Amino acid sequence: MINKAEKSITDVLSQIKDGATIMIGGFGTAGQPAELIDGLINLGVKDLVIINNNAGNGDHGLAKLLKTGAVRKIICSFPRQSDSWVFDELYRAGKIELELVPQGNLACRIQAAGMGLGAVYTPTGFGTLLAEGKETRHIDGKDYVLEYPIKADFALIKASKGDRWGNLVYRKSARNFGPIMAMAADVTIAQVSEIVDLGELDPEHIVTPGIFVQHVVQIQPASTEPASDESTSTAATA
Amino acid sequence: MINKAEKSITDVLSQIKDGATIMIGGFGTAGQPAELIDGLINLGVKDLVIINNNAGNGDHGLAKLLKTGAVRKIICSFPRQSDSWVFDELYRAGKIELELVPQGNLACRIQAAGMGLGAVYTPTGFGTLLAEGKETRHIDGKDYVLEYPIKADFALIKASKGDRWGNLVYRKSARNFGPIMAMAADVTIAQVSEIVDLGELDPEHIVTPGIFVQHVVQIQPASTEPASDESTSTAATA
Amino acid sequence: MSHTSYTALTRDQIAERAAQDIPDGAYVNLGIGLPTKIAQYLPDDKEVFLHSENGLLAFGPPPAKGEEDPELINAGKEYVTMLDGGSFFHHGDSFAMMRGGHIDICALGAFQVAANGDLANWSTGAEDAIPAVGGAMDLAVGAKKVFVMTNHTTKTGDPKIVSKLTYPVTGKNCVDRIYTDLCVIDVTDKGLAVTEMVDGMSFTDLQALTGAPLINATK
Amino acid sequence: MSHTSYTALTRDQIAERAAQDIPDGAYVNLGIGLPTKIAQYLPDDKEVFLHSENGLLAFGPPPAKGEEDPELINAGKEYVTMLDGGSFFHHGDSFAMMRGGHIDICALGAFQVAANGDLANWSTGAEDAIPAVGGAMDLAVGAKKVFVMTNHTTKTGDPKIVSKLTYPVTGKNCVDRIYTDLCVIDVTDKGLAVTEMVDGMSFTDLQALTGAPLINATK
Repeated sequence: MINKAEKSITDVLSQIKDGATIMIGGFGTAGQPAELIDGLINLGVKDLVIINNNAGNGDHGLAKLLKTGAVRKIICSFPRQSDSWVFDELYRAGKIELELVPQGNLACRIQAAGMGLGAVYTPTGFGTLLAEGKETRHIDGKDYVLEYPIKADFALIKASKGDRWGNLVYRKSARNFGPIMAMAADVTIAQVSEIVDLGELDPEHIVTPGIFVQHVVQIQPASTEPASDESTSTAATA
Repeated sequence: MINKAEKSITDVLSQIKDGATIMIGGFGTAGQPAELIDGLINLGVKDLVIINNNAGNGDHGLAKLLKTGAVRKIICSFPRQSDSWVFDELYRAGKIELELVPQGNLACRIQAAGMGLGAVYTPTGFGTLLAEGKETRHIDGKDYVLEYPIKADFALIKASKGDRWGNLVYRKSARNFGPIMAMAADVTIAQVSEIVDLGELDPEHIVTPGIFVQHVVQIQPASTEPASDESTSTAATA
Repeated sequence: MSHTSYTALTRDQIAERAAQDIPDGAYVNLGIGLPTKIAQYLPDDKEVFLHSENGLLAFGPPPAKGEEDPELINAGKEYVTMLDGGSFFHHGDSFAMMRGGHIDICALGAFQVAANGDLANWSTGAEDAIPAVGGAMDLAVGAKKVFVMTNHTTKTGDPKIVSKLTYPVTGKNCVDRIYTDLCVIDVTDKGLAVTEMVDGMSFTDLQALTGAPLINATK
Repeated sequence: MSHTSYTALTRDQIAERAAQDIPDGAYVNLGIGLPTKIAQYLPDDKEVFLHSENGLLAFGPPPAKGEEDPELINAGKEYVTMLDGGSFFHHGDSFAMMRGGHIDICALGAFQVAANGDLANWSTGAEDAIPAVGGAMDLAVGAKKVFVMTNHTTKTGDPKIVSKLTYPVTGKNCVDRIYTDLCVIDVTDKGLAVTEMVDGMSFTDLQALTGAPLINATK
């Protein structure tokens, strides 16, 4: 029986090694897999390349990961925010490499990876600093920039519900990068609020089919109970 | 009030003129917009370019459209079938042009059009007759063929339910090319089994958001009543 | 320089003016900041579909206090609601809407707009600045019409409408119309055509506040 | 030519043999015809996910008579059912699964397979033939492993396993393993390695029926 439901965040993340390229879902905090990021911080791996729309907010989550010095390079569209001080400081100190990508190119380069395309001509960014040095082409009256796929070793994403085959559904604007990152990573790990029995997710409504997902971890809803080490993930019963 | 629900197939199709490029959904008969195709036949336009996975079956639907001589060129992946005699005869007589495209390239060229990409490098077809004369490139250890978007003036597709804003959901394997064709055509006309009130389609479950759909026509389920001229479409009440 | 007596529009008035040009049934993306205000001035008798790059179509006004949902936010990370008939989708589809020419109108802020419609709104090019671009470049190349909303000049009085950009470009030849606190300008093949000015503004004075030649197309 | 006494596998036996090599949890696309038969021989204690190019994952056996649904068909246009945990998606996502390397195994029929793993299965190149390709080229380049299932020779006794294709190629260097009615062959960097033969078959006789050099890798 194939069971992609995992009991322990620590165990499932332990396959991530130094130097890994990791996509992290989320747009701001919506869809950010907070518990998986905390697990990654605890794992203590180094020299990471992170792909995310932003570069962390405040002092927790992705920002905290950056602060530990674990991230060599970040590929994102919007690092500068009012509360991106952790990234700002690292960047100004030359301690982190930034590849700034227009958000739609970030999306379509991730999609290109998932779709198995070698490269795409995109109109976005043509003639701008972000296309400097890149190959361009005039096609059918319009200018395009050649952009290459963004792949990853791992994608850490947040979904709403999942099943033991890895099928996922999302919630509202937390969907954002989750489905396309799941398609572009060798190993996708999804944290979900609920693992449901096989067949409970309507085949018409599944957004990410299980083929794109290798592991699903159920995150216990925040409670007033004191948290123990393993309490952020619970066993799947499916 | 924006109401994309149309009462008459004849009226909505009347904007299609000679020489139009038209995508038609469906894989075999699943998802084939049979009533819209009949409407197109009745319209009597000529010199059409048709994009479909196949090239018609038997003597009805797309095959019947071909038989009227209305189609100058067909772009498809699998014309030859046991019951594709209408196409076979036209093709052997040199009366129809065929652009044969591997099915996945058909899909991703349609997607490229919907996504606004200028061209894509796809691995499919490299080194084959279907890539003859096409630009190729070796990227990251693999060979790719440069393929250009397939756009259309119109897409005729079949969905299960729609609303007056053009939101659509599909049914089972009838989904196939519908969602990507809707994104790649200037004007998408969807036939549906039921037009529902706005808000009845769950925003999490909508497969084709209304932005990609210009007209929705409800097809009356087959009944034992004698059919009058307009009886294949009914008014939306949404 | 002698000024005629005019009253510049407030930010809300600029938004109100721009809102009048959004037709019924338009698919519209409103940039962060001033453009977002357009939503408040869309007339009730029109149905306008607001798109947000993070995967929302037909979102509605902010929620009532206490009903905010951290997973229902717009591109500016503000809480919103969904209208009946709205939909959620992933970033790939969202930017297909933008890049693929499916958005009728986007309204963006600007650092500078050039006479040929070049737009600068993502970077001042300052040496120590942290760069960030988001979805601006996608909207600039993808939307059928690009509206810019901006004060006519900077806080220090320098023109923001210029012959040639001095800031890094966001998109080339992309701007169709400019709404400022002083006027409305159409970017045309012949140049920048002023179609409206605030009461009391003279064309001569407006030209003096502008870094590129204007055409007087007011009626 | 003298023959040792052997019994060729039936079509069902070829499918049964190939089915043994499908591991638990594999995502598998079965081509039209002989490969489709694999589904009947998958053991009950394994969960194998069958993908169909027309937008199905984890479909199941044919429906009971009278329960056929014309909108629930596989790529061969045969009626199927869905398993609990199956899903529907559009053609874009379906071919992303194929082209993007997400399918573990595809099993395809063949006109010819060359010693280097080139596959021909879409066109005989006959002058008057109506061409058709479908999803074969996508599977050939996209699946992690490509299994070919075929009779070892044509009806007229010509080899289908050849040094160089004479029919138009579907995909270059794509075949990993060949299941015929006479043997199982791995396509390796060193050449075609025969790992199994039917009872009574000798390597010499097998080589005589094959248009490319074989390596005897039977145990």
